[in-house]
Amino acid sequence: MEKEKLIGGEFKPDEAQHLLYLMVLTRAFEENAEEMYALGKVHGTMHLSIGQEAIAAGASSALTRNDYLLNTHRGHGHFLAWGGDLNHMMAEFLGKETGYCRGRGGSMHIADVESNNLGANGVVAGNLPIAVGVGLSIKIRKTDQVALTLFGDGASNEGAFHESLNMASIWDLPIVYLCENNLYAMSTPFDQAFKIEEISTRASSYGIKGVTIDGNDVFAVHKAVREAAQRARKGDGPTLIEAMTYRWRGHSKSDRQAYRTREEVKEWMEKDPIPRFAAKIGVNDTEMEEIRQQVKQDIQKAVEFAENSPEPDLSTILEGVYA
Amino acid sequence: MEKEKLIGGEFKPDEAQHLLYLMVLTRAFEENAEEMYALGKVHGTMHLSIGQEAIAAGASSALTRNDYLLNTHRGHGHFLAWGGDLNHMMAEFLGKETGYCRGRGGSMHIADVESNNLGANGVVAGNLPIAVGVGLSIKIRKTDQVALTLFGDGASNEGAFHESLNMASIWDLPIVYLCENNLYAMSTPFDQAFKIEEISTRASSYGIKGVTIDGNDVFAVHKAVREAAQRARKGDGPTLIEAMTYRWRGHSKSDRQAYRTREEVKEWMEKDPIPRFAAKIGVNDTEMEEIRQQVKQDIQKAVEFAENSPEPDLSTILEGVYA
Amino acid sequence: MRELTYREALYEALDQVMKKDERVFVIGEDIGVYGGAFGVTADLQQKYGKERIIDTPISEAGIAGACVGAAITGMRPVGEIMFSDFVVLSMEQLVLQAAKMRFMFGGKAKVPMVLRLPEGSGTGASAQHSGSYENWFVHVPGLKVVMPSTPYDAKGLLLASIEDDNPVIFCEHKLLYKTKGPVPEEMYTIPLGKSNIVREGKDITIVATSVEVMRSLEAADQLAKEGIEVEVIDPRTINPLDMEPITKSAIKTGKVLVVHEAAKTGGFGGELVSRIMESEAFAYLDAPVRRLAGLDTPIPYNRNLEYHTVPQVENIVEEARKIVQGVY
Amino acid sequence: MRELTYREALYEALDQVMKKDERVFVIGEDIGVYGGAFGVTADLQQKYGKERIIDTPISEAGIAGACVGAAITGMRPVGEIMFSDFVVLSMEQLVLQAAKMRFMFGGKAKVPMVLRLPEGSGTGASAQHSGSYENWFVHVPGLKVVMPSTPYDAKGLLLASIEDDNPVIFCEHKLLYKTKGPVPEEMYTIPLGKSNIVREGKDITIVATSVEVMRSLEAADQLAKEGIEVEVIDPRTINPLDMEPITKSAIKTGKVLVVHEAAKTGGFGGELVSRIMESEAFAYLDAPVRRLAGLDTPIPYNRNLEYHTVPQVENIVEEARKIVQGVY
Ligand SMILES: Cc1ncc(C[n+]2csc(CCOP(=O)(O)OP(=O)(O)O)c2C)c(N)n1
Ligand SMILES: Cc1ncc(C[n+]2csc(CCOP(=O)(O)OP(=O)(O)O)c2C)c(N)n1
Ligand SMILES: [Mg+2]
Ligand SMILES: [Mg+2]
Repeated sequence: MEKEKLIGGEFKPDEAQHLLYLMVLTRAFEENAEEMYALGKVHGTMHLSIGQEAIAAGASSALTRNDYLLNTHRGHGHFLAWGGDLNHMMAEFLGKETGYCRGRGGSMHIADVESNNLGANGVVAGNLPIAVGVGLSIKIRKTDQVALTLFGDGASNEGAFHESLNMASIWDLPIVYLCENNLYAMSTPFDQAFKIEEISTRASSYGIKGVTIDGNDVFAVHKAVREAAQRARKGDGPTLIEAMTYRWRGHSKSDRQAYRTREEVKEWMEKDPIPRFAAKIGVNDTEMEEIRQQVKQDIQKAVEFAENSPEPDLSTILEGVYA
Repeated sequence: MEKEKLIGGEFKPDEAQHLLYLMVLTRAFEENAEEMYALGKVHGTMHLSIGQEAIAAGASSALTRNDYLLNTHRGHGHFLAWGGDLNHMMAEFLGKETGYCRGRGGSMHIADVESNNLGANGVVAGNLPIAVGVGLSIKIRKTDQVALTLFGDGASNEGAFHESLNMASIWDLPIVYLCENNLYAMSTPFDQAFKIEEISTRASSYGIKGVTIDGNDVFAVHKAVREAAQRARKGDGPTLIEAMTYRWRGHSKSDRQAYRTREEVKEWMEKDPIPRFAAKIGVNDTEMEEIRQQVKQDIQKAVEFAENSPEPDLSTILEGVYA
Repeated sequence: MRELTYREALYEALDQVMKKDERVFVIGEDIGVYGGAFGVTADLQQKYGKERIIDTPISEAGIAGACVGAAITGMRPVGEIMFSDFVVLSMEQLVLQAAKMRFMFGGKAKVPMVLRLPEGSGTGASAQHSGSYENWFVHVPGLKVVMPSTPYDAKGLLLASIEDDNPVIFCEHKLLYKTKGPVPEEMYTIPLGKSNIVREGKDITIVATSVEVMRSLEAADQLAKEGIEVEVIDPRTINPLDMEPITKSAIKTGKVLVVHEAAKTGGFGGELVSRIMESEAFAYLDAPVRRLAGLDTPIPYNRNLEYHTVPQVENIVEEARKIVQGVY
Repeated sequence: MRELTYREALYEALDQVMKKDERVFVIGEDIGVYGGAFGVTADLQQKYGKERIIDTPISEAGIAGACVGAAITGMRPVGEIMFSDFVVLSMEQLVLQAAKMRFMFGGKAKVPMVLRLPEGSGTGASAQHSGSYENWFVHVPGLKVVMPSTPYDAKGLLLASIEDDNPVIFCEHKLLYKTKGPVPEEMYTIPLGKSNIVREGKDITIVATSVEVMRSLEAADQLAKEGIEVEVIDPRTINPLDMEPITKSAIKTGKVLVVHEAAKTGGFGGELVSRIMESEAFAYLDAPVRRLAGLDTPIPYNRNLEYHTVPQVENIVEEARKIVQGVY
C-alpha cells in the first residue's frame, strides 16, 4: 500500500490509521455503553457522540499532549483521542475504583488532569470560564501551550460564552474555542435559539477570527485547529471554530426525539465521518474489518477489566472532597 | 421668537424647551447632591451623570409613558426625564419616608413602578435579563409598549448582556437596548475591556440592528430611540444603540481618577451637551439664565421638602419585604 | 380518591391554572416538544402554544430574569430550571433582584413568580446534577421556599405558589416524580407556611422535608413494629416556617430528629434545631435535637456511594432508635 | 508591635506572598490603577505589573473561572469580587466547578484558589451592595470559608488561605478595613480551622464572626462593668469549624450567644447552635443557645434603619444580659 507523504497534506499514514482506529473505537465504546445501559449495568445518563467522531480525531491530533483539553458532557471521543486509556475509562463508566475518577465522576466528569485532560463537564458552558484561567496560566508561565475548549451550539447562548471569549480576546489568550454545532441543544433546534446563520460570526463581537467548517471531515477540523493553535502559540490570541455536525442518537438516554424527523437523521447518517475518512486515507474494506476486529477485542478486554475491578469501598466515601 | 414647526425635525418648541430644562435640572440635582454629600447629609455612594444629560433627554422623549424604563446606577437623568417628581426623588436621596422608595432604596434603586419606571439597578447589567421578561410580558399581553433598557459599556461584558440580547432577538421582543458608552467602566478604559471598536457591532451576534451615535446630541439620541421603538412596536424586535458620551465626574464619590488625564476630561467638557442643545434649539443666554433660575428654585424647594420630611419610623423596619 | 403521580399532579396544576389565568406562563429549557427533562410540562405546549409554554436557549440567568420582568409587569410566570444545580446561574436575578425588589422599591412592587427546581440525588446523575440547595434561598429574605413531598402537596402548593405575590422557590425531588397518591381533580391550594403532621406518634418527632418525608414514614412503619411511635412532621414550606406544630410535638415527645437530604453543614436542619431550641419546647427536651442529613460531600456517581451519601430509611430507623434509647 | 489597618494587613499579605511565590496572582475588577474598590490592592500593579495584578472586564463568572482554570494548572490565584453581593454571578464556577472538581476527578486535582469577598452593611450602600452570604458557602462541601475579624487575623488567614490546596472563600467586612491592630512584619500563617478565644470569661460565651467580634468585645467591656464576665470566641474559619474551644467554653459558662451580621434565618448561627447541641455541652446548658443576627430583610438605605438591621453593641449587651439573667 503506497501512500503519499502526508495524506491530504495533514497526516502521516500511521497517524491517519490511528485516527481511524480512534473513531471506530469511540463509536464502539458508545454502542457498547448503550447496551450496558440497556442491561442495567450503568446508571445515570450518558451523552453519545455517535456521528460526531471526526471532531475529536481532527482536533486532538492537531495538538500536543502538552496542551490542555477542556471537554464537554458529550466527550467520550475527545477523551479517547487525547490518549485516554480505554480500560480505566470503561471502569469509570461502570463506577469502579479503578476508573479515572475512582468511580466518583462517571461519564459526565471523566478527567485525567495528569495528562492535561481537564475533564468532561456536566454544566453546559461550564468549561468556558475555566478556559480563561488555563489561558492566563499559560500566559503567566510563558509556555507555548494551547487550551482546546469544546462546547456545543447550545452552550454558546450561555452568558459564560460571552465573558470567556471577551476575556480571552482582550488578553490574547492561547485558546482554541471549538464549537460542535450538531444543530440541536437537547430538543432545541439551532434556528429556534439563534437569529443568526453561523455561530462563528460571533467572533466579530470579540475582534477575533471565526470560521465555520465541516465537522464531519477530519481534515477540515485538523487544519482549522492546527492553524488556530499556531496563531495562539504566536500570541495572536483565541479563535472561534464552529464545526458543523450531527448526533445520530438522542440527546441522552431518555430522549424520544420528537423534535426532529427520521429523514433528517437518515440524511446525516449518510454523511458518516468514519467511512468518509477511511476512503480519504485509502483504507479498504479488509483493512477496515481488521480495525473493527481490533476494536472489538479492545472493548471486550476493557469491559473485562472494568467488571473485574472493585467497587469503591464504602469506608472511602468521604475521600477526595478536600486536598 | 419664531421657530420652525419641528426643531431639527424632531421637537415642538415647548417640548425642546422642556428637555433643556430637564438637562439643566439633572445637572443641578447632581451638583447639589455632591454638595449634600460633602456636607454629610447623604451617606452611601452615588453615581453622577454630569456630561451625559443628552441621552436621558433624547431617549425618554422618544417614548410614551406607557412604555417601560429599566434604568442603571447612573440614572438620575433618566428618572427625571421619565417624569419623576423632583421632591420625592430628593426625599429618596435623603432616605426619607416620603421618598419614592420610602427611603429604603436610595439613589441606586430609585424606582416608580406605577409610572412604568422599573427602577435604577445597583447591579451592572442586572436589568438586562429583566428586560427579557418585560419584553415577553408585552408580547403576551399584545400591547404596543416598548422597554427602554439602559446600561453602560462595562455592562456589555457581563454574561447577562449576551443572554438578554439573544433571547430578545429570537423572540423579536420590543426592547430598545441603549448602551451609554462613556469610555470607562469605573477605572477601566474601553479599549482595555474590549477588542473591538464599537459595542454596536455586537448586534451582529444576534442578527439585530446596531448603531453607534453621538450620545451628546439630544437629536441623535432621540432619533435613534424613536426609530428603534418604531421597529419594536411593529414586531421587528430589539435594537442595540450605542451612545458615545463621557462622565465628567469620578465613577462614584470615592474616585481619584488616576486612570485618565485632566486633558481628556477637559476635551469632553468642551462637548457639553447642554449649551449644544440650547444653541440648536435657539435658546439664548437670557432664556438659559431663566431656566437656571427656575431650576435653582425647584431644587431648593425639593431640598426643603425632603429635609422637612420624616425619617422612616423604626417600627416599620420589617415592612415591604413580602407582599 | 383518584391517584396521580407527583409529576402528573404538577402537570395538572399548571394545566388548570393556565386555563383559568391568562397571566400564567411557563418558561424553561426543553419544556415544549420535549415536555421538560422530567416530563412535567408534557404536552402543555400543544395546548397553550409557544407563547405561553416558552422554550428558551440555554440561559438560566435569562430564564430567571424573564420571570422577574414579567412578574413586575403583571404576569405570573413559572420558570423551570432543568436541574436544580443550574440555579447557580440564576442567583443574581433571584437574590439581588426578585427577592429585594419589593423592599428596595419601598413596598411598591410585586414579584409574583415561581421557579421550579428539580433537586436531589438517587438517579446516578453525579455531582453536578444532584444538588439540594434549598437552604440558600431560606437565607434570602424576600423569597419563599416550598418543598412538596406528595402528589397532593405538589398540586396544592404549586397552585398556592402561583397565587402568591412573592417570588417562590419551588423545590421538587427527582425521586418523587413517579410516586403516587390521591389528588383531587378540582383546583385547590395549600396555604404557604403551614406545617403538616403526616403521622402522629408519641415517642419521637421527626421533622423531614421532601423525599425524606417518604423515607421517614417508612422508617416510622418499621419503628412501629418495635413499639416506637413516631410523629412525622413535614413543614412543606420551609420559609416561612410554621413552627407551632413542631414545637407542640417536641413538647409532647421530648425528642426530635431533623432529616433532610441536603448536606448537613450549613443546611436547613440548623435552622430547625435553633428554632426548636429558641421555642418553649427547649425545656421539655429529653435529648438533644439531632440532625440526620446528607454527608458533607458532593454526590458521587457510583451507585452504592451515592445511596449512602444521603439519609436512607435504615439510617432514619437507626438514628431515631438511638435517640429514643437515650444514646445521646 | 507595629500597628496596621485590616486593609493594610491584607495588602501586606498579598505583597509578601507575591514577592515569594511566582504562582500567586490577583485578578478582579479595578484592582490595578484604582487599587480595588476598598483599596486593598493599592499600588500592587505598579510593583508586579499587569500580568500579575489583572484588571478584568465586569465579568464575575469569568473572574471565578479564571481562578479555577489557573488553579488546576499550577497557579495560586487570588480573585477579588468587588462587593460580596456580586458573587451571585460566580456561583456556578464556585459551587459546581471549584468545590466539586477534586471530588469528581477522584481526588486527583487540586484547586488552590482564594476568592475575596468584601461583605456587610454599614456604609449606606443599600440592598444590593451590603450582603453577607457566607453560610451559602459553608453549605457547599469542597469549599473552605474564612472570616477574619482583626488585622492580625486578616494577614495570617489570607496567607494560610493562599497556601491551602482547596478553594477558599475569604470574607472580609467593609467596616473592618479601617480598624487597626498589631501585625507582625514577617510572613506568618494562622491555620485554617482553629477557633480563637478572644477574651476569657466565665458567665457567658459569645461566639461571633467578623465585624460582630469587634462589637462583641465592646459589649463584653460594658458587661464587665455590670459584673458579667463574657468569653468571646471567634471561629475565624467557619468551615472547617473548630468546635473544641466552643464546646469547652459552653460547658464552662452554660450559656451561649451566637452573633453574626447575616440574616438570622438559614444563617451560620443555625449550624453553631446545632453543633453545640450535638456536643457534650448540651448537658451543661443552663439556657437555650440564642442567636442574635441580622433581621430577615434586605439592607435598607436609610441610615437609621440600616443601623438597626444588624446586631450592634447595645443589642449584644442586652441579649447577653437577658441570657445571664435567665430570661429565656
Ligand atoms: C447550565 C446547564 N443547563 C442545562 C443543562 C442540561 N443540558 C445538558 S446538555 C444540554 C444541551 C446542550 O446542547 P449543546 O451545547 O448544543 O451540546 P450537545 O448536547 O448538542 O452536544 C442541556 C440543556 C446543563 N447540563 N447545564
Ligand atoms: C455585577 C456588578 N459588578 C460590579 C459592580 C461594581 N460597579 C458598579 S458601576 C461599575 C462600572 C460600570 O461601568 P459601566 O457599565 O460602563 O457604567 P458607568 O458606570 O460607566 O455608567 C462597577 C464595576 C456592580 N455594581 N455590579
Ligand atoms: Mg448541540
Ligand atoms: Mg461606562
